[in-house]
Amino acid sequence: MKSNTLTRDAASPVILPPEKTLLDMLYYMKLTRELEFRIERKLYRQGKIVGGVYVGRGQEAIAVGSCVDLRRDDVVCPSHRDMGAYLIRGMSLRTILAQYMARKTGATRGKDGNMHMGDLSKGLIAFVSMLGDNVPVATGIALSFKTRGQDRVTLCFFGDGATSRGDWHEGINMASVFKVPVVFICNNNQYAYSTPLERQMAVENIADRAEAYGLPGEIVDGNDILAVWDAATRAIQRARAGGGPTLIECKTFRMTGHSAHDDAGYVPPELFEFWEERDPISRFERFLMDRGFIDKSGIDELQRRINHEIDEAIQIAEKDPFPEPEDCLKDVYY
Amino acid sequence: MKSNTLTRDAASPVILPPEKTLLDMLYYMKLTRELEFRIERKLYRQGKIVGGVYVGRGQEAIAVGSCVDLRRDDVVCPSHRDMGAYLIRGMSLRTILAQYMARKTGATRGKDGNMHMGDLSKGLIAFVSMLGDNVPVATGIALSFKTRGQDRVTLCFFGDGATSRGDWHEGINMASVFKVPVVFICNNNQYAYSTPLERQMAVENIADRAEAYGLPGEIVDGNDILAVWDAATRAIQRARAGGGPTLIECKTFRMTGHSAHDDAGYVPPELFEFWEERDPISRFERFLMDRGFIDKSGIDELQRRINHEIDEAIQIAEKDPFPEPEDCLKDVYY
Amino acid sequence: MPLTTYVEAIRQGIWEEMEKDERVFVLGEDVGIYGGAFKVTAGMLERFGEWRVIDTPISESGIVGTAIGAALMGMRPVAEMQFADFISCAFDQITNFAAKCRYRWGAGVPIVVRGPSGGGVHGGPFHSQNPEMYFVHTPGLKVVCPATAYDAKGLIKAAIRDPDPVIYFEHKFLYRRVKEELPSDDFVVPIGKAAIRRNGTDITVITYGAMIYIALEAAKELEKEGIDLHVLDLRSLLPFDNEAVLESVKKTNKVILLHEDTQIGGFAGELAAVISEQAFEYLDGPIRRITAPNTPVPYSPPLEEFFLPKVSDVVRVARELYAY
Amino acid sequence: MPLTTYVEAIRQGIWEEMEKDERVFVLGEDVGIYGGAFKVTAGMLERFGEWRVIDTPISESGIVGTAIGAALMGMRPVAEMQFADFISCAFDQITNFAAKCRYRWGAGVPIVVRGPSGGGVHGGPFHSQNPEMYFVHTPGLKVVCPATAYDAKGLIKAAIRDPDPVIYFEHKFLYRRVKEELPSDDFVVPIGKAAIRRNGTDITVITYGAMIYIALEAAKELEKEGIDLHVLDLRSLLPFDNEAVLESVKKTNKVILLHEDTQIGGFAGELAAVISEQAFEYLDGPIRRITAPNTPVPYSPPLEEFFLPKVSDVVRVARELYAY
Ligand SMILES: Cc1ncc(C[n+]2csc(CCOP(=O)(O)OP(=O)(O)O)c2C)c(N)n1
Ligand SMILES: Cc1ncc(C[n+]2csc(CCOP(=O)(O)OP(=O)(O)O)c2C)c(N)n1
Ligand SMILES: [Mg+2]
Ligand SMILES: [Mg+2]
Repeated sequence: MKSNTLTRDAASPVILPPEKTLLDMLYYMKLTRELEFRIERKLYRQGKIVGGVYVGRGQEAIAVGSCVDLRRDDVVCPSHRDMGAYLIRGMSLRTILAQYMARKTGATRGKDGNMHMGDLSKGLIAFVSMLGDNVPVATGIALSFKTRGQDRVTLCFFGDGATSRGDWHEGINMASVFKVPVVFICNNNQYAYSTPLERQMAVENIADRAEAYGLPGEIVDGNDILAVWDAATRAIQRARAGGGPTLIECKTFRMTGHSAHDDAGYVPPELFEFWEERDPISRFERFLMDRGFIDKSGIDELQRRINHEIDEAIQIAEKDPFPEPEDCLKDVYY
Repeated sequence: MKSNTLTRDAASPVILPPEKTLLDMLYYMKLTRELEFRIERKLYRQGKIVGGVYVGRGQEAIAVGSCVDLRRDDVVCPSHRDMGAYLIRGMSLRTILAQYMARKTGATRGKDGNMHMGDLSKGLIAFVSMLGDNVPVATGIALSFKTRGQDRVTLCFFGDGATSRGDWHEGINMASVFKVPVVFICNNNQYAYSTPLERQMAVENIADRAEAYGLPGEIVDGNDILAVWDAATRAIQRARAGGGPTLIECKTFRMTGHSAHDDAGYVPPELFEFWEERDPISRFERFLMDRGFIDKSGIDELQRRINHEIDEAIQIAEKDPFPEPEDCLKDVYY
Repeated sequence: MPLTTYVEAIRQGIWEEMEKDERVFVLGEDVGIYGGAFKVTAGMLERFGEWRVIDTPISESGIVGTAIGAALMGMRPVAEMQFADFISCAFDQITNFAAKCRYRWGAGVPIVVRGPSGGGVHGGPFHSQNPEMYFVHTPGLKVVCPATAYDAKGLIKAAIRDPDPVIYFEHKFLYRRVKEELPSDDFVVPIGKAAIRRNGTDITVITYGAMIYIALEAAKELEKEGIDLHVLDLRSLLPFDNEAVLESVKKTNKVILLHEDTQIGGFAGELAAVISEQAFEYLDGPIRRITAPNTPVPYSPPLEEFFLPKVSDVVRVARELYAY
Repeated sequence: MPLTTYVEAIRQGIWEEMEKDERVFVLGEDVGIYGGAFKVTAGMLERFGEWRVIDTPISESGIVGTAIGAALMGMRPVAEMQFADFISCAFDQITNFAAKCRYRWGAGVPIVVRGPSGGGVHGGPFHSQNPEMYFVHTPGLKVVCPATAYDAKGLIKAAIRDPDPVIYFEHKFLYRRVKEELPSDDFVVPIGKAAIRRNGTDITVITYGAMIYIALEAAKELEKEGIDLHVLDLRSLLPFDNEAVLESVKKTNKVILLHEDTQIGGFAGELAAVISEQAFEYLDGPIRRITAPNTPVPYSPPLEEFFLPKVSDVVRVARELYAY
């Protein structure tokens, strides 16, 4: 490791989360996987999705592991591969599916598409396409917690590629100077679209950048939900206690193309094979079975439940109305 | 030191530059000092300067020490406290003074003011006010050297405050990824206008940021011209040899207000006293006298020569014409 | 009662809102201990403390992004750009994040981004810009350009209370040159309402910012020759007072559009389109523009004087139009 | 001869300039191995190598700044914005560094910044923008918006050869929908010259980009009722062909200004000002604008369809104007 930043490699968790949390983790990861599968491989191909589709297959542990223990009044700033965050924060399947199908009942009432969803009542901030823009915004959210003496935290998500943006730099630096309660979570899936990490930066780890800002940087196996949970839990506690921001790098891999129309021909196939073996969901299922938290039939049952929930939501969302044309003019201002 | 970046503290130079260079260094530092003195304390107060004035008093060793050995075809991107760079690159006193007095004979023919001077034939790039914008530009200059197989280098100057800008981040990162021949030189004078370093960043040194980009960071005493020269020389050689960029942090202090109308009341007076004792010019004069390169009368003689050159240039520049009003419309396009 | 300068009016406006509403805070470069490069925030650090008067790193985009985040959480941030020119560095956060939140997902972003704009002080290309049109062209934002101390105070208060992002351009040439007696009560100037600065019958001059003084001076000169100017100060550009524009044109039937900003893509174009579409039949002469030319703002006094619209320009064009 | 698509025309134009002039190189996100998100640079990496086809980090401002530096050293960089919307992140470098170098210190910055703009593909607020006016309002830049494959090729070549910074907006809706036979010789389309797309006598429609097809379709419909549209394609917005605009207005005496960009501060305003000042006496009716409304670009098909100017809008307004 090239740096002496304090907590660099996450310890394996000493304390496991309670059983309910463990099962929630499994549920939300599997729900994410299935939902995105339906969106990308079914609905998109059936022409029912409007616009582009970006999924986080293989990266489900990151959003789920870091968000599962948040409080209601915490705030999450997801990015485009963090479906789990929306689900955990309580955005309904129907709202999400309607969003992807550009319906009036979607999270943005048809105004914006796919993952660009937000809901202040659920502590969910809708990101903009401009990568990294959510970093100073998350800093501002956390600043408002600090100046009002609230012990809330905010989680801010982005990919490896976004860390090259100027806004990322400005936002992280300000968070560290102001020492505000924000946890920055990078999904380092080693590609930005077709561009591999070494063409984006001359350092090995995103966490190597933390030192430049005087905040702790930590590297975790992003495909190990317990490792993510552990690192996030400690960073969240630190933030809540006034200890300032943390940067957590989750090593992972994008198990798809950049978007539904990209076949990822530029990715060496071995990489997919290597990471397929480290799939966060099957790994976690094995762990839970080994420890006796669930058995094979329980997993099948869970999958059936998820399928059913999604089936139902799709049926409803498909019947949901499109917005009225004139809605175009609404809500530019208060 | 918080980091393990390779060459962190500049060694005292093993080889001294040749005598001519030593005397050039003294000349240009003293010329800078006197010229800025005249501009800030005489001409400005006489109402002859148009617009604002920013000087680099106490920081003369940085531009002079790093630029003195450049080749004709190298390129310099100065910032607002690097008068020495303009002088060494051969911009005439009259051109500079005419610039400050907004005359047609100034470096920008009255189009822009004060330090915003450029001359491609002298390898001088005019900076824009937006701090940090010259960093990606310097990267592009160096990129063009690399892609054409030229062994030229570019030097890029900025202050501690500018390193908080997004453009700084993007430019440094790209320089390191592309491994282009640029040397980034930060004058860390510990203030950005009224804002002390600890309000700008949560790290102690600007050089601490280098590691985040995978380039060497080096800290030198910016008030010791030989230390600056030594570090710059090594970094320039490295760059010319294809070794990529370097970040050099020159610790120094701004011995004035931010600009001519700022009394720097926010700076603890002890700081001025502390740094006055480390004045780069008197230190270097003592060194040269100790080593027998010059004596007191030689220094006095040099000062007289400088005064005379400036007197003459002022006389000419004061008689130089203002631009014609209609010149306003010229040169927007080719 | 004492006279209040334009710059002091802005300071008072922010101060009063901070006293009244603890969600209001200011952030920016050198706004704290230094009180701002132009002293708009002088004394606030001492009064409100370092978490309501926040000195930031040099990160315009970060400053605006931070303001957006705080605003989403219910705060009312007032972000300073040390010079309005540097708002270019925050362009993306303003136009893509702040401007579009409400439309996209119903989230209000009640931020104010303010800073000194305009020329006349030999600030050169990077300390004299009039960046208003970059933001006027961005639905979701509001843009105001006060010209008097009263409006400066009333509009900064309205901007702070506004539920949407407001870009507030204060003209640095007016900071200490313009003063007036201000009422002691808590007044606001509504965003989107123009003000008639001079009632006249012959020709309407529609303008804003420092240029209203050029128009008024020209009016004085023209009065001697019997040409009676009507001077409309827009005060807000987005939204602007469409009705007041049409009314004034319908009254005088001749119109001069005057602004300090460069010509191409300037606000005069928008006004010309509105007038030539909605008041076409009332026009008794061509719509005349008087603006800065299409160049950056030059530095040297003779160049800058050439660049800025002048009283003599208005007088000349008004005479031509009168004779038309 | 085979038909060349609009997107292929751009690719050919860049390719040919790279073959001919080794100072020309491209840089941007995913332009190398991937050949660009829309394949504008496909095959170039293989042909020209990694130092003339440079994959960059996600750093729009850095990309443009890098291009500026290389251009100052005599190179001819062509920088891609993956979507034109992201040019917001490079706004400062473009408007303050690139645009002002020549004016300030006589240094040319021959860069091209290009990217896909425009709606119609349900891209939503951040993949459908028409950011041209932010740059049209910046003296020192040139802005072009080709509508045909011929112009796409001719203008990208002109842009690359231009000694000043050129912002080149290609309309993504046209990429594969528009094709034509292209001459095999080395042609350029001069920046600043409009093209008459249809000669007509009753009403002039001045437009650019994808909207010329809307105008032409409307013309076909109106023909049936005996209304004869004259369609002028500006091609360049900065500089624009003032003369062609005036000529066409003087010929038809009635004018519709049509663009896909939102209304307030849009290019139609500039045109309205020019026409109502310089061709006032020729106008036989109000100047009518047909533009997108003042909102972000919405995502859902019914909303986006409402947003975009339609053939029926042109038909309706033309009828009204004809009857005026
Ligand atoms: C400022 C900006 N530039 C370019 C893009 C286009 N774009 C969308 S996603 C993407 C790659 C993002 O890579 P990374 O941040 O690593 O996230 P990942 O997709 O790998 O999760 C790019 C280039 C964008 N959205 N924003
Ligand atoms: C983007 C931007 N924001 C703000 C300013 C106003 N400004 C000019 S110099 C300065 C302080 C610069 O500090 P530093 O970079 O440390 O350089 P120093 O003046 O100390 O040499 C500021 C804030 C600017 N020029 N550009
Ligand atoms: Mg990635
Ligand atoms: Mg400094």
